[in-house]
Amino acid sequence: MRYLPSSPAEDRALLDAIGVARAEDLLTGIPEPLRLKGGLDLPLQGSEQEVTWQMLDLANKNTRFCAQFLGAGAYDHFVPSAIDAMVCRQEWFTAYTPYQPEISQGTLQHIFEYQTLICDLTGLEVTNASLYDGGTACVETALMAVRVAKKRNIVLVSEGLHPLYRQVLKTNFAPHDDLQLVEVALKDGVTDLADLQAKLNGDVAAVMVGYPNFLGAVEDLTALAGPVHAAGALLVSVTQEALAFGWLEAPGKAGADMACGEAMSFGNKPNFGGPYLGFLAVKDAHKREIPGRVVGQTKDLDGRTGYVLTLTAREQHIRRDKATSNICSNQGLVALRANIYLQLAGPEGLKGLAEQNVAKAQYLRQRLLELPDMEPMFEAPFFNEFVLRYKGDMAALQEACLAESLLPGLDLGRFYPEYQGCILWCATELHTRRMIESLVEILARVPATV
Amino acid sequence: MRYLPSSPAEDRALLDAIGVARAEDLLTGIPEPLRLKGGLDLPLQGSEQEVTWQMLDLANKNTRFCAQFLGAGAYDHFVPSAIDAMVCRQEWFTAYTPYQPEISQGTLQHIFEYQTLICDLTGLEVTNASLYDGGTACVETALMAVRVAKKRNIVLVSEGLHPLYRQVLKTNFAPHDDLQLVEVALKDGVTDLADLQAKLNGDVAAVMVGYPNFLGAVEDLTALAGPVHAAGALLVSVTQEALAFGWLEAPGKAGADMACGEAMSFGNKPNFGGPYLGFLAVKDAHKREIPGRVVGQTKDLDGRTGYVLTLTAREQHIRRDKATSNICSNQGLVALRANIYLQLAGPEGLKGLAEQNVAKAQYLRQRLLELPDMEPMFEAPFFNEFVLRYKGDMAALQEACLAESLLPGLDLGRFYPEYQGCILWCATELHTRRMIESLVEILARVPATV
Amino acid sequence: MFLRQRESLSFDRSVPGKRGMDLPKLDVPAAQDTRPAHLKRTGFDALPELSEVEVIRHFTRLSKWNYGVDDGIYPLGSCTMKHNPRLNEKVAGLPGFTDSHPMAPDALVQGNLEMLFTLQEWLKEITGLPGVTLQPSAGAAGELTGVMLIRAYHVAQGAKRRVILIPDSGHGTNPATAAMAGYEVVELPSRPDGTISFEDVTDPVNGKVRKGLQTLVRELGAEIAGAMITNPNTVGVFEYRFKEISDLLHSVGALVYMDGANMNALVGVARPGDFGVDVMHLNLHKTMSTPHGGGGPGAGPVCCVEKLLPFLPVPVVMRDTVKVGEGEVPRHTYRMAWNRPQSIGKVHTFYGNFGILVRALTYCLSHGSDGLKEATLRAIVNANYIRARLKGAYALHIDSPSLHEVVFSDTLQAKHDVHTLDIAKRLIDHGYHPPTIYFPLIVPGALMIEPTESEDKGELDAFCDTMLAIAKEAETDPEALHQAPTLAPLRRMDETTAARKPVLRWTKA
Amino acid sequence: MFLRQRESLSFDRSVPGKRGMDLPKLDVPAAQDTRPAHLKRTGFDALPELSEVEVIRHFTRLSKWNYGVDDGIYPLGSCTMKHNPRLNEKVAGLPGFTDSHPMAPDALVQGNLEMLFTLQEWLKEITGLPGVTLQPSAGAAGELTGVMLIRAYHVAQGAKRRVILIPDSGHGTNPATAAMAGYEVVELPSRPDGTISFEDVTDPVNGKVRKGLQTLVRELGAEIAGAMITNPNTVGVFEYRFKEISDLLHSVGALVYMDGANMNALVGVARPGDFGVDVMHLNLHKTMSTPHGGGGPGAGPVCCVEKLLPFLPVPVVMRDTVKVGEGEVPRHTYRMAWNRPQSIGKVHTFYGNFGILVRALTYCLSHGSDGLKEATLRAIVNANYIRARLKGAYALHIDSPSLHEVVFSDTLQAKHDVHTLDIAKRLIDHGYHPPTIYFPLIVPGALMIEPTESEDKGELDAFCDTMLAIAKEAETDPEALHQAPTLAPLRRMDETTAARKPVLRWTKA
Ligand SMILES: Cc1ncc(COP(=O)(O)O)c(C=O)c1O
Ligand SMILES: Cc1ncc(COP(=O)(O)O)c(C=O)c1O
Repeated sequence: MRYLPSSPAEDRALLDAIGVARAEDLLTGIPEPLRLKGGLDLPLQGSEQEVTWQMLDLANKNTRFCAQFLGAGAYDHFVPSAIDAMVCRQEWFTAYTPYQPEISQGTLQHIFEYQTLICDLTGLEVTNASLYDGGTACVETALMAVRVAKKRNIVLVSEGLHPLYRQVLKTNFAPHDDLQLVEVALKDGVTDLADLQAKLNGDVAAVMVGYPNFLGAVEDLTALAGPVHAAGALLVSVTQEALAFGWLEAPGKAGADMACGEAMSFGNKPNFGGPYLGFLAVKDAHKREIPGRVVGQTKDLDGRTGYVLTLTAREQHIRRDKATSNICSNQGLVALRANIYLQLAGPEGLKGLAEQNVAKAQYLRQRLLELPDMEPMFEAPFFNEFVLRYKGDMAALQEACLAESLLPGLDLGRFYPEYQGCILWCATELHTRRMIESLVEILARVPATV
Repeated sequence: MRYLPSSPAEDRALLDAIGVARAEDLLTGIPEPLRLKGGLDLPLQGSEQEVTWQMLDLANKNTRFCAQFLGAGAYDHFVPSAIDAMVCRQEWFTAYTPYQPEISQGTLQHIFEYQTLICDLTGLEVTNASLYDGGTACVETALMAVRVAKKRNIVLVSEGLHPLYRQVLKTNFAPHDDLQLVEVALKDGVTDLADLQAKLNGDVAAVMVGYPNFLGAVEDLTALAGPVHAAGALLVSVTQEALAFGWLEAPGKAGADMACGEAMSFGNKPNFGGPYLGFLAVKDAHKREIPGRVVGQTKDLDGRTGYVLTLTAREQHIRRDKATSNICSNQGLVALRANIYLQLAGPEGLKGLAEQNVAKAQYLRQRLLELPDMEPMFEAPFFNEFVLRYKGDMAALQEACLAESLLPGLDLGRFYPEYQGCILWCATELHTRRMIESLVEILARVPATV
Repeated sequence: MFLRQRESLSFDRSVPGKRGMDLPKLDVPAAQDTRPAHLKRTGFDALPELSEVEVIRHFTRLSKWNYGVDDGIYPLGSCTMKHNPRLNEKVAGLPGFTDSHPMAPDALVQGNLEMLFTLQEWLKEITGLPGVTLQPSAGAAGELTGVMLIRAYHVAQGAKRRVILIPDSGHGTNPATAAMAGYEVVELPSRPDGTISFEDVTDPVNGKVRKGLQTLVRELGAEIAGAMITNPNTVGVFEYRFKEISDLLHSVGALVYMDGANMNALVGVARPGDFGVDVMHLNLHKTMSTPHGGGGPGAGPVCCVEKLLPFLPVPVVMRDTVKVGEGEVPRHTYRMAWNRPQSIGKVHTFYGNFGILVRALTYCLSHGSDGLKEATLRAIVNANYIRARLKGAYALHIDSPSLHEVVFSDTLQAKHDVHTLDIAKRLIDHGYHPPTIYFPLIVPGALMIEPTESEDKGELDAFCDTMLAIAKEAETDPEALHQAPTLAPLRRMDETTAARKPVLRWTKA
Repeated sequence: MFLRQRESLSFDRSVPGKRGMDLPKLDVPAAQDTRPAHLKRTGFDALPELSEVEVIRHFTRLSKWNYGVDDGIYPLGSCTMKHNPRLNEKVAGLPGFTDSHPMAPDALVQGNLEMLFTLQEWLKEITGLPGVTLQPSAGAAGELTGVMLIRAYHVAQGAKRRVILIPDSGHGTNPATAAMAGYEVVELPSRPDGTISFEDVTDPVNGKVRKGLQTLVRELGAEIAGAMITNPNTVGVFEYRFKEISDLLHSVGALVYMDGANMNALVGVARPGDFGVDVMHLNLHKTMSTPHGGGGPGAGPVCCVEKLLPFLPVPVVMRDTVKVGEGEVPRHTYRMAWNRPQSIGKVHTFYGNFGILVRALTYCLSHGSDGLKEATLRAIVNANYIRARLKGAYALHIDSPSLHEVVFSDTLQAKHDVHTLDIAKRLIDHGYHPPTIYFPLIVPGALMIEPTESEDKGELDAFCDTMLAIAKEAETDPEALHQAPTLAPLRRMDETTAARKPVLRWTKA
């Protein structure tokens, strides 16, 4: 087997040195009755050629599209070739967590740079080396908010938060009988201020809103911060499309106390939902409550600057059941992709790309609204996603698009019964005017409402 | 522009330090009338996204196949993923020729290993760091043979040599009024011994034969060596499918004095014909006549083993018009691919793969011969290619194959008028039984001879 | 080599006006600015301005300050640093996978669903457990999912229960997970052989009595939701009484969670489903060689017994068999089942670290049943070879038979005032990555060495020779060890100041 | 860093029974052995037995003894070591290109043909010459093709002629090429400013008179087939009398070949077709940034004037325009033209280094007309900045205005017995790749520095600072320079023994 280096003669020499006749003799620690009799009932080993073909066959069974008008938490952006080219250096992708700083300065310095960038984008002061994804980042943030807010046990969650993030939150709050998740309704596509006011009280630790929210709308963090802060709660901004930071003010500067979300947009393809990049940024005052690994700058014995894992007293390997989280392995390599992406983009690139996304989405919306069956839903400003009501037959629309290798937007009925018949559309820099025009042409031909 | 690093302010600083106002002021060395007025009439710069799409568009305009039964000097073999993964390390693919040994030991040691392997495969003693491709390797070998043989001015070339290699030879011999290229006829798919005998004389420097030859047949080098050596000429073995070295005796052990050819089969895709890998191996006695770069082992001042470019007195940068060749840049990175490929394969892998190629080609031939319109041509042993006469309509066959995304073998009429209606078929380890069976089924349905 | 100096932070090299990314020409009307004034992006403080050339050089140079598995043995115990096949990377990069959207209807992602389903089947057979979810992003996430399954099960039975038992040798993620799942942690003491103690244990130092498994089960009984047991445990030893432990726990209605971080010692050799495990996770980034990425991403699938199936996270990937004519090969279609009322819900936004799962299946297909077992045996042989060679020079605090890793202690070296940290740092000078140190906590000055099956005798010998040389040096020149590393780009770091006055990001000077 | 020791030859690490490649299961009957007994492969003497792990490690570790363009400035003069964009690598690896077969009918490779045609159009516009062949694999192969075109032209005119004139500053490939094309080389002397001398030149040392261009043209006249002139020449200086030179040569019916290795100084700024060049090559691995690969592959397309078109190598890529309806965009098809009776024939088996040509077109599209010119200007600015900073510390043997590279001499250092080789080796100690040394031959102890446009001010300054420090060191501590490099993995090598007793391959001990 190509991956197993020892030769038969070497194996023999190893066994002789150990003093056993066969490798199986080393299994004495496993009681005989617990050992597997016979082999695993699985296929035998495959050559590289055979395995390549098998996996290629699977990949090819997925339908390919000319254009995907679907976002909803997974955004298709252009990925510069430099990213894959860097990440595939074995020094990056094969290394472990940088436990030994003297032999891991590459990873450590990268994380320090990544942390700096996340703070810059969010306008906050402290972040960590990454979390699993947007949904679990919401969980860590909500739990942290509860720790920080002490004694307060309610987390209000806007219905504008990604429905799957809310499901993950629900799963993770379920074991905590003392904690409560309460949803805040939407109005005109954004968090309903009246409902929020009604639900705010002295037990509310934090309020989580999308920025932009799942419907693509830009929540007015500043306006929300007023009542939230007045109630003594923390405002948590949740961003599922991090490219919006190129267009929208940093949440930390707009009134949020914490920011979290998903940063897969920085250098990743949709990849069927993972690996993605959860992030969380907080104020300096809260830094000792942050979950996950954190890198800090320090000096070596000779006074040279270097980087180490720090604030480890928060972490599970030191604090065990008192730790701020159980997270150990994170999404390091995806954070590296984001770091490279952001350094390539720079401020001008990020702003420019973000503006192109807005322009494409606005154009898509304008063109779709020319269709008789499409109706506007909300007037709030949006980034690269927006909702339209479709009066036609949803199945027919779906079919017409697929026939032309276009993937339409999300049928919102799946997550919001009240928005049955509405579609969440997305456009990014990858959508050319031609693609948008073909979509509109195809939709124009969909049989009229029955 | 993303590849041009200087910022406007830096540019200014550079110009100030130089003492000019604008970059254009540095063009004073170019007489004004010779400067280009206006700009180049070409499109403006493209973003990475746009250029990727343009090039992807071109790549997609080529027809894709499920299976290619075409070899003829360009063989489709499986390429292990380790090769691309290694070669893409910038330390390998961006480096220049290893002129400075202390900072280039990676490249130098690789070439030394590669040289060792080419000698091993060919059974000869000295080789170089690579030549451009099979055709130009023939040229370098023929010219070297003439230098070595002194005073002899004729090179006999078997018609079994790749027709395009022969064309390249012809082009390069044309300027040498004193040299003569003479072709030797084929008989039963291999070099005609009688014709060879007739053409051998005291002016013949070398005789070049394919091993295996263009028709896939294995020439009996040992049998040819007798008369060639008796006439005082050198026997040159030309291999266009280097994987055959896993099955056939090393030419140097079978009677050849020199071996050259094409080694693209070691780790490359067909790639529309290049970059490929020309090689040439010779006996130790002839080493100072070899063209191209050669790496040798030596010691540093502290007695540590290392590698350097050596025997440079043969080369153009020292000997100028007296050099053994004008070659300077070669196919270094393709040689690296071959080195990695061969080290992965090892003796067992190489033999095993070669045997699989033989098995697939024998099976393909057997199955094709079940078709009423296919007739055998030659009885000589073959490696992974063979010739059959097709009595049906060649255009119809071509069309039927293409309709099912199969690329049929080569219509030999293009190069050998006498083999009009014959097809050169190829099968490698990439051809599954199913692919072969579909080919046969499809051909069985081609309308019968008119 | 060829490194001029430390690579500075990119922020310090930013120069206004440089750019590393060009934008496509905008082919639609420019965006209308619809933002309220106070939500317009005001700018960036750190985001650097660099050309592509500099970004590439920065990350190339930085990479050279790292050590990777292709540099040599990477003997971090418990972390299982195997060879990372390039085939797996290539396959995970196939556009058919990477371009696929997680919100696309099932019919359009049949390849992905078949991929997930197939991997599930492999993991079921490997663990001997009939249920799988691939959603958890890492081992710790798997643990949390597993413990939430336990909780959901108990809740369905009428009471969630209160306590989770965890051995003192357990990884920190175990107690942290139990806490995140709302449980109280009660620690199980270890015996001198490293395994869980059934009996009470008296601390030789302070005389305190720590209750053993039997006492705890007797006293806590129906309060115990379950136990989280690492097997082989973190000392590399199989819990040889595992069956008894699980029987005992089952007798009070508690469930057994197995931390499968060390499953690479069992694949093809023993199956947790056969010795009483109810639920467990696998670290595919360990057992199935998916790369560690400098910290992640990993994948921590959870496998479970029949009775936990209803609680698995949604969606569950299912296969439907399409009936075909007699004698024909049956066709399959795949779908995501979302409507599962007893499910704990979602534990990842989408379906887990899909790209990692692709690599894991590729690993499985490459190895096959025969290769998987062979890998396990060779990993065990390699660890025992190191054990045989270093025994004597380093103390084996726990002498039970090792499986895939061996844990030494620094007690022999401590006599010369040389400690585990010194040994680890000295290895760096010799060009090796150090082993895991100071874990598990039950071994004083632990040096936890896991070579994996990817090392051949040559590399093992080179490593052992170095370890032996260091042991000698500890006797002859302890100061050299205290000073180590001296050949690395940096000497030892001031971690205290780092934690006391944390500098966690760059700020403009 | 993290390199334990020298990496041994893989042959010395071969262990019987290891394998790095598994074969697919054979799904057809095993091969019948049809070979005559004496042609059966008897075995291998060197081919090593290694697992994939060891092969990957070997080539990873070996790579670390190299220096690449991402490590920093790579100032090899004449070699044009630019940034190598990863986009170009990615595009060249698209399966649509890599899987395409060179013997496939034209209709099946329309994308390739359009690619080749488009690149030809770019090169025509850049050089101002109407004919192109993309077949030559490198610069030297381009030269040979070009000189064969000249020969074919003269033969068609009735006489092949006898002589090619080449300046003494020319690259070694020029005279070697002329010889391979059956010509006699006559050397043109240089003037003190580095350009070709029209007048005879008297050697100041031995008093020998070397005939200048005018004399040679007068004396040799119709014997002259052509001249091979590098422009800008190898001193980085534009042959400012180029037009006169070509007029003079044309007046006797000779043709002008331009060695375009330095074309990166002219792209977008001046076009050879505008100053009398009849035929030239481009090194795409220099001018168009295709990677050097540790020696190759490159690509050396040849461009030529109208009258040489009939002689271009076959096949020639042609575009046909398909007439369409009024107002519609015309469609194009592409084909290979093989039937060209006056063609010199084939110069490459297929169509040249296709994968390299793909990269070159990608470079062109990325830069566009504006970026190409900008790159040229920045390369010139960078070279002149180095010139400005190092002038004084290093002697400028030739003081003509530099374009893209600057050539210093070691005469100032030679006073302290420090020579070009010492300076070059000392740069290695500082982590820089040295410049081209001892070329061109007309500059004593030449140090030929070409920064290219890919370096920013920071990197240029760091390099210049180092060069200045070395100049100072030459005065204060010449011995340190004689000993250099001392920080590289090896010290200076015994090249004499290497050449006297060559060891050119490994043999079993
Ligand atoms: C025994 C054990 N359990 C759990 C974990 C946590 O796994 P992960 O890092 O994948 O979350 C580890 C990882 O080091 C471990 O070694
Ligand atoms: C001036 C000059 N001419 C010709 C060549 C030869 O080019 P190639 O190496 O591509 O054959 C070179 C390469 O160094 C050169 O610098």
